[in-house]
Amino acid sequence: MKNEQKRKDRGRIGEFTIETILRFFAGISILTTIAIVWTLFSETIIFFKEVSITEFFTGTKWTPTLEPRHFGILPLFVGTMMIAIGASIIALPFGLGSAIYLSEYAPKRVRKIIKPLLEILAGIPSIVYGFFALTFITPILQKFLPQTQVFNAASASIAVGIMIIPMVASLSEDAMMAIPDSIRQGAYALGSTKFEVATKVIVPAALSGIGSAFVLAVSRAIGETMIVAIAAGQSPVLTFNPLKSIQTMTGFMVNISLGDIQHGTIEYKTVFAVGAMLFVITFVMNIIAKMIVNRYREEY
Amino acid sequence: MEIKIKVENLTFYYGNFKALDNISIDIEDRKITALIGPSGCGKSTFIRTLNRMNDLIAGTKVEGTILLDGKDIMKNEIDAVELRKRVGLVFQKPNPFPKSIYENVVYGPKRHGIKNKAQLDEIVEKSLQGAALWDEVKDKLHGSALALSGGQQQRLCIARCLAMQPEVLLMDEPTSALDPIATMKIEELFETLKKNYAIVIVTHSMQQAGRISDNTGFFLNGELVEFGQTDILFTKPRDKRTEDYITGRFG
Amino acid sequence: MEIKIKVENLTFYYGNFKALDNISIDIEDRKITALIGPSGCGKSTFIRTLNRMNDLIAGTKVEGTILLDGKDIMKNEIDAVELRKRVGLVFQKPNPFPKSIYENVVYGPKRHGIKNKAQLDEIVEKSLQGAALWDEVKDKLHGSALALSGGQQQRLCIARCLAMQPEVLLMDEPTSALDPIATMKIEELFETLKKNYAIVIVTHSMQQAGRISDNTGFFLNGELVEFGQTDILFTKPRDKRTEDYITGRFG
Amino acid sequence: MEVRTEQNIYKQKKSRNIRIRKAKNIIFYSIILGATGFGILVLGLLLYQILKTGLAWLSIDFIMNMPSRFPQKAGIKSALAGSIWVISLTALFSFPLGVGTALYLEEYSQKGTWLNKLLQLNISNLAGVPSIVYGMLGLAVFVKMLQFERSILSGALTLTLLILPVIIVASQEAIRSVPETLKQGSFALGVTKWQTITGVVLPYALPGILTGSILAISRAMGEAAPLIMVGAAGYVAFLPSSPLDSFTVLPIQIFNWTSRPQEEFKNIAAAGIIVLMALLLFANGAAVMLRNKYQNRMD
Amino acid sequence: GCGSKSGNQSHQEPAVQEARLSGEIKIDGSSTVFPITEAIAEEFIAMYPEVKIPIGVSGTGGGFKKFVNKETDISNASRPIKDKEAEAAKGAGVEYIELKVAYDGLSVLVNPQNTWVDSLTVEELKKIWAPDSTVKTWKDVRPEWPAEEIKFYAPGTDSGTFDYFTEEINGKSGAIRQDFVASEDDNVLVQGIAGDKNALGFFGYAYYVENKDKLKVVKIDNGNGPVEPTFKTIQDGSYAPLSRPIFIYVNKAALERPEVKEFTIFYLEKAKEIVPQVGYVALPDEEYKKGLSLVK
Ligand SMILES: Nc1ncnc2c1ncn2[C@@H]1O[C@H](COP(=O)(O)OP(=O)(O)OP(=O)(O)O)[C@@H](O)[C@H]1O
Ligand SMILES: Nc1ncnc2c1ncn2[C@@H]1O[C@H](COP(=O)(O)OP(=O)(O)OP(=O)(O)O)[C@@H](O)[C@H]1O
Ligand SMILES: [Mg+2]
Ligand SMILES: [Mg+2]
Ligand SMILES: O=P([O-])([O-])[O-]
Repeated sequence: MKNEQKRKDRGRIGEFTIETILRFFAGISILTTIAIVWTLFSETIIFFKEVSITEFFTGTKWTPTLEPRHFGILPLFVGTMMIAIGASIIALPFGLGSAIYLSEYAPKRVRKIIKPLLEILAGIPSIVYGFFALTFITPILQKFLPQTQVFNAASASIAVGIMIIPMVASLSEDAMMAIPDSIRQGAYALGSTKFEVATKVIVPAALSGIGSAFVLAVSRAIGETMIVAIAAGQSPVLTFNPLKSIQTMTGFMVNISLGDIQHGTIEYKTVFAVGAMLFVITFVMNIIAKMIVNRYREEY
Repeated sequence: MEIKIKVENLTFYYGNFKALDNISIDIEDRKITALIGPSGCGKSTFIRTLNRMNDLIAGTKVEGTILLDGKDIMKNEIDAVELRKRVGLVFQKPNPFPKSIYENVVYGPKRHGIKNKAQLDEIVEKSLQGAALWDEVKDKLHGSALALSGGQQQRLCIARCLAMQPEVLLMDEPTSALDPIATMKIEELFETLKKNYAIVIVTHSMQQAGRISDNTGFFLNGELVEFGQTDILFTKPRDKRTEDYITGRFG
Repeated sequence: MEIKIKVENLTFYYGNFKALDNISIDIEDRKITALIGPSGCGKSTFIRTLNRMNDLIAGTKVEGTILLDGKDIMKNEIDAVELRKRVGLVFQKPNPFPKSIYENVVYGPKRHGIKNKAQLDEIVEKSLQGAALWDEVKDKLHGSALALSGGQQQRLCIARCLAMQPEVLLMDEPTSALDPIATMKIEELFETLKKNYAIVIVTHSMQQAGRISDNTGFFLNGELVEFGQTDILFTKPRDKRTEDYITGRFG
Repeated sequence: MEVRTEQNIYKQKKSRNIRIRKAKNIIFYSIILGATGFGILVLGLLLYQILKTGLAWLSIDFIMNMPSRFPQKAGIKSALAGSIWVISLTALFSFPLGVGTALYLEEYSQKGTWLNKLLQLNISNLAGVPSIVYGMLGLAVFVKMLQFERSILSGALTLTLLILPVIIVASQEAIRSVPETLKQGSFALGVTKWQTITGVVLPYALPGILTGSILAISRAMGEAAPLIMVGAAGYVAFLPSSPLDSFTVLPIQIFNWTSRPQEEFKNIAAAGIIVLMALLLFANGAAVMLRNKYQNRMD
Repeated sequence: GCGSKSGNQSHQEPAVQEARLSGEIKIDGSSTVFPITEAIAEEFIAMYPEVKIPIGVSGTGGGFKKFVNKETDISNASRPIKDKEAEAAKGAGVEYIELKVAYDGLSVLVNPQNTWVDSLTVEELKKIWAPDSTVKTWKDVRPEWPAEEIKFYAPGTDSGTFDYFTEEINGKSGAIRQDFVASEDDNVLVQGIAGDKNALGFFGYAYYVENKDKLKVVKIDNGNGPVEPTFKTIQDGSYAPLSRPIFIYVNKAALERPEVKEFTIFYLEKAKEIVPQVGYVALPDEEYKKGLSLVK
């Protein structure tokens, strides 16, 4: 009895310790968040002491390192959006399609081979994708649309899209695989085709996981730097034409932060302002994505 | 006597394990066929082969023939989708979709092309009434099916199947989680349905088999020990093992 | 008469839906208490509050007191983990872990500190025998529990609970998927166990309640309509609704 | 008979309907097969291009040599060693941290509080923060504040922060997908929360957790920019011997080679990429195998 | 290597004596200078295997920041140190010497299909690239050229190359027209110009040398007739004004350490041989001698 009690106490202490450790782990994520927000926003505040907020948000010229300086972020914003939207148009359907194929159609053996293969795509360094875009995708685009510039948003966004396919595919596939088989069988027993089981039962039931996969992947697309730095051209011009060269927010940031800029200068602070802006954009995008997923999710 | 499903020399394996051994049986139209036997003897396995649900389990193997209205269902003379539409199955373990009650019931009809809202509403009401569930859930049709009690889930799955109006109903212990009154209602439903359909029910209640079925099959260790008219099987079983089982002297 | 669990004025809500309404009941030690009532009346909900499983469902609310050996389980006089160890529960819908049969049974004992292989082996054999499953699975102890038939899964879950040797056994329709013979064996087990334990079983079979229980409670729409000695309740029910229900005239 | 035809609302529609539905299924099947094929095709193309240019340069010498300005002598040894160091440490830090955080958020924390919601939102938001920002953070915190200098440790910690969101979010989803009935089954046996987590939750969620980790580690393996910021060198001709040593990694070395004017170095870069992918396969191999073991559909 | 015998000779001696040199020499800074320092380090290590020389590439500005913080012993720089940086160094008590190590020629390039442009005067360059430039087509530069729109390519706005070009041509670092395509990576610019008939751009000489088949170099006329960039014209200064010196900065305190001192001397002695190997132009001998005298 005494032993029993001891064991229980020890067990309870163990539980408590574990919870504390896990809480500590979660605390690190919170700290990271705070640190990043702090890193970005503290310099941003200084930035806005020197640059007018109106110019920043409404100006259409972005030349913070060139004389005469202009700080209108719209060109970068539009560039970023073009890349993100373009990449999503590629990655979401292809990724989800692959996920459905792997989870619902593919024989087990095929799945076991293809899934890791696709995941290799996620590990190829982004410079490789950058040059792939430049030397492979762009010439193809130019063949069909001769007005395509050598550096252009379209080919960069296609490359970014390809790079994030495995993220969408793999994570969505896991979400679908986790749906208990009895649910699937229930649907088949009602005379469903595979297509119907996949789209009407499995995908809705796995929507939360699929939504997360989308959000992670699109975030990655927005945050991607090297591909756009190489293939999209680094020209901060306000254009909605994806065949023209553009600059994204990340492209600008990598340019400055790996370049020869003195710390403390306005150029340097601009990096943080842009970073903070990017942070806000992804934040808003996440909120919207959450709302959409919650709206359509059928999980009870 | 019209034979709806003719099973001949059916043998079934899970991997190396022979779960059904050379079963031959005739399922008559407009009759209720009951399958009885101790737990683990192969009843569920058998009933699932009738609409090819076992195709979905990896590593299984079927031999023999199953004819639905004379057509071999295993040779793709009828394809699986159509087969399953015509031969409805209610699983032993309730498996409602993680959707609303309403969406569970209309799932099948919608897939099979019924779009009209009024028509769907009608199907929902009728099917739930048939499954003796309507009164309990009519106010929460758009609530989650997973928030139902065990017996309610079971009836929902019956309703989901009825909504398809299949020609053959396969029911794997459809009233196992139900109280006597709900059971009675479901049994009454079967009596009505059998005017048009062939019904196969797996049950572990000998009373139930005796009460409602026309024919009964007794399974034991994957074999069909005896099959025949219910009253005869229960009163004058030909096989010693059947007699032992129905008199409770078994094992 | 020794009271193991004393429930007083228990009211339970799923969100806004009142699933249990002011229940007071005494569960006696070394007795079998049966709970009956139509599907959806709150039996499972009630039994789950006794070991605080409902804590795990979001949006629920409990009021009232539940005393285990005089200690209030809701006020953390006993913590939930210990409570659940002492008060074992078998769910209505079998939920074996996606592990081997062996691992399912030793899951609890292992976590409560039993490491010795021989001892574990013994627990497995005893528990499975208790649940009348040993003979069927002794050759595939390391096969997946999910490859068992419905009734086998149900018995596995009983075995899994027995392996913990709880003081109180809560069984939610433990024999619903079992044939008469397996049912009989389980009932015999209960007869043995009740020498040491308090047992509560939910059943929709009035015969079963009559056969094995000492006390019976009749639930209806979340209310405990009547509670008392089984023979009296079945022969001289005080409440009209109880009478209607047990004579099948209900609804 | 009459009753039947009248009653059965599907009869007239049936055969046509089924044919259309099956056709839809076939079309859909072709589409998703195409989608998967597209991914594989691109991978094949990339691989082909890389192998075509790089394979000829790949040799034992290439792996065993230090970097050099002479293409024939250039090797990848120090970068490979650096990558192995950094990735091992990153995996060591990020896996427990990520899974632990996910467990805390899913199983322990009070859900629905605004703090929790905000945190949740922010974690997926962190995935969109460009890697250079993590570089800046790493420089400020690990290199400067904690005085780890420009070491492997600083690099690994920086990458840990970078990939944490992916591991956390993927693990959370996986943990959330564990059927409630299984968890309840475990709790009902009177086991503690942590025992339930290790006994039921983690085994079931493992495939998803591993996928997240595979993707995340792969990403970490290919990152150059944040490491350059925390001071990974472009040229290192010695093998690091402790986590506090200076280092370089494969993507930096590759980046370095691709940005040279000489054509040969582009080929060497391709050979470097082959090494990187091999390392990737190797590093993920164990995780992939473990995932295959656990990823059987469960009921 | 086909290094000069005398160069090798002069170092055989100390190698034997001081073969036990060890320690770590930390270097960071310009990506432009990186290949030279890397090559020197490679040779140095071959002789003194105990010495560790990690070389970072955080750009000239980034390098100076670390240099000022005493995180590095030597800083690569593709431009002279700026006043602000020098002040910071002073404030931190960092004394240093500046050593010129090579020339980098900037080449102005067009697409090989461009048959009309052969040379440009500095004036024309300025007209084209000025911040307020009105040049849109080739015709705007010289009337006889076609009226096709020019596409502009330039290195990243934060590279030393870009700074130098804008300063020399437009008179102010960073002053330039704003409708050009930029890339941090000169190889990417090569791709851009090679793929665009109406391209006009500039970047490091080495990248032109390696891609002669894809590009056409433009002669620059600084008033003394058009001059094509070659090793010779860059070294003797006749290719003007687009060749710039590049530097290393050595911390004086670190120079007290034998390995740093030996390395710096080695650098200057070997530069003449190694600089051309990595695509840059060596300085005239006197320049290296001047440097050596500073070190010794
Ligand atoms: N998670 C839940 N959320 C909301 N309502 C629920 C939930 N679970 C059960 N209910 C409702 O509570 C009532 C009681 O359910 P309970 O499961 O206790 O019934 P029961 O008596 O066990 O029925 P059965 O015999 O069918 O299992 C039912 O009306 C059911 O719909
Ligand atoms: N997926 C499977 N893989 C391997 N063996 C299985 C599988 N499913 C069932 N079995 C085995 O096949 C036999 C028959 O199972 P079946 O489910 O048909 O039994 P049953 O008659 O329906 O029993 P119950 O009344 O308990 O539901 C059992 O011994 C069972 O263990
Ligand atoms: Mg069964
Ligand atoms: Mg219940
Ligand atoms: O790296 P740079 O400073 O030479 O551009």
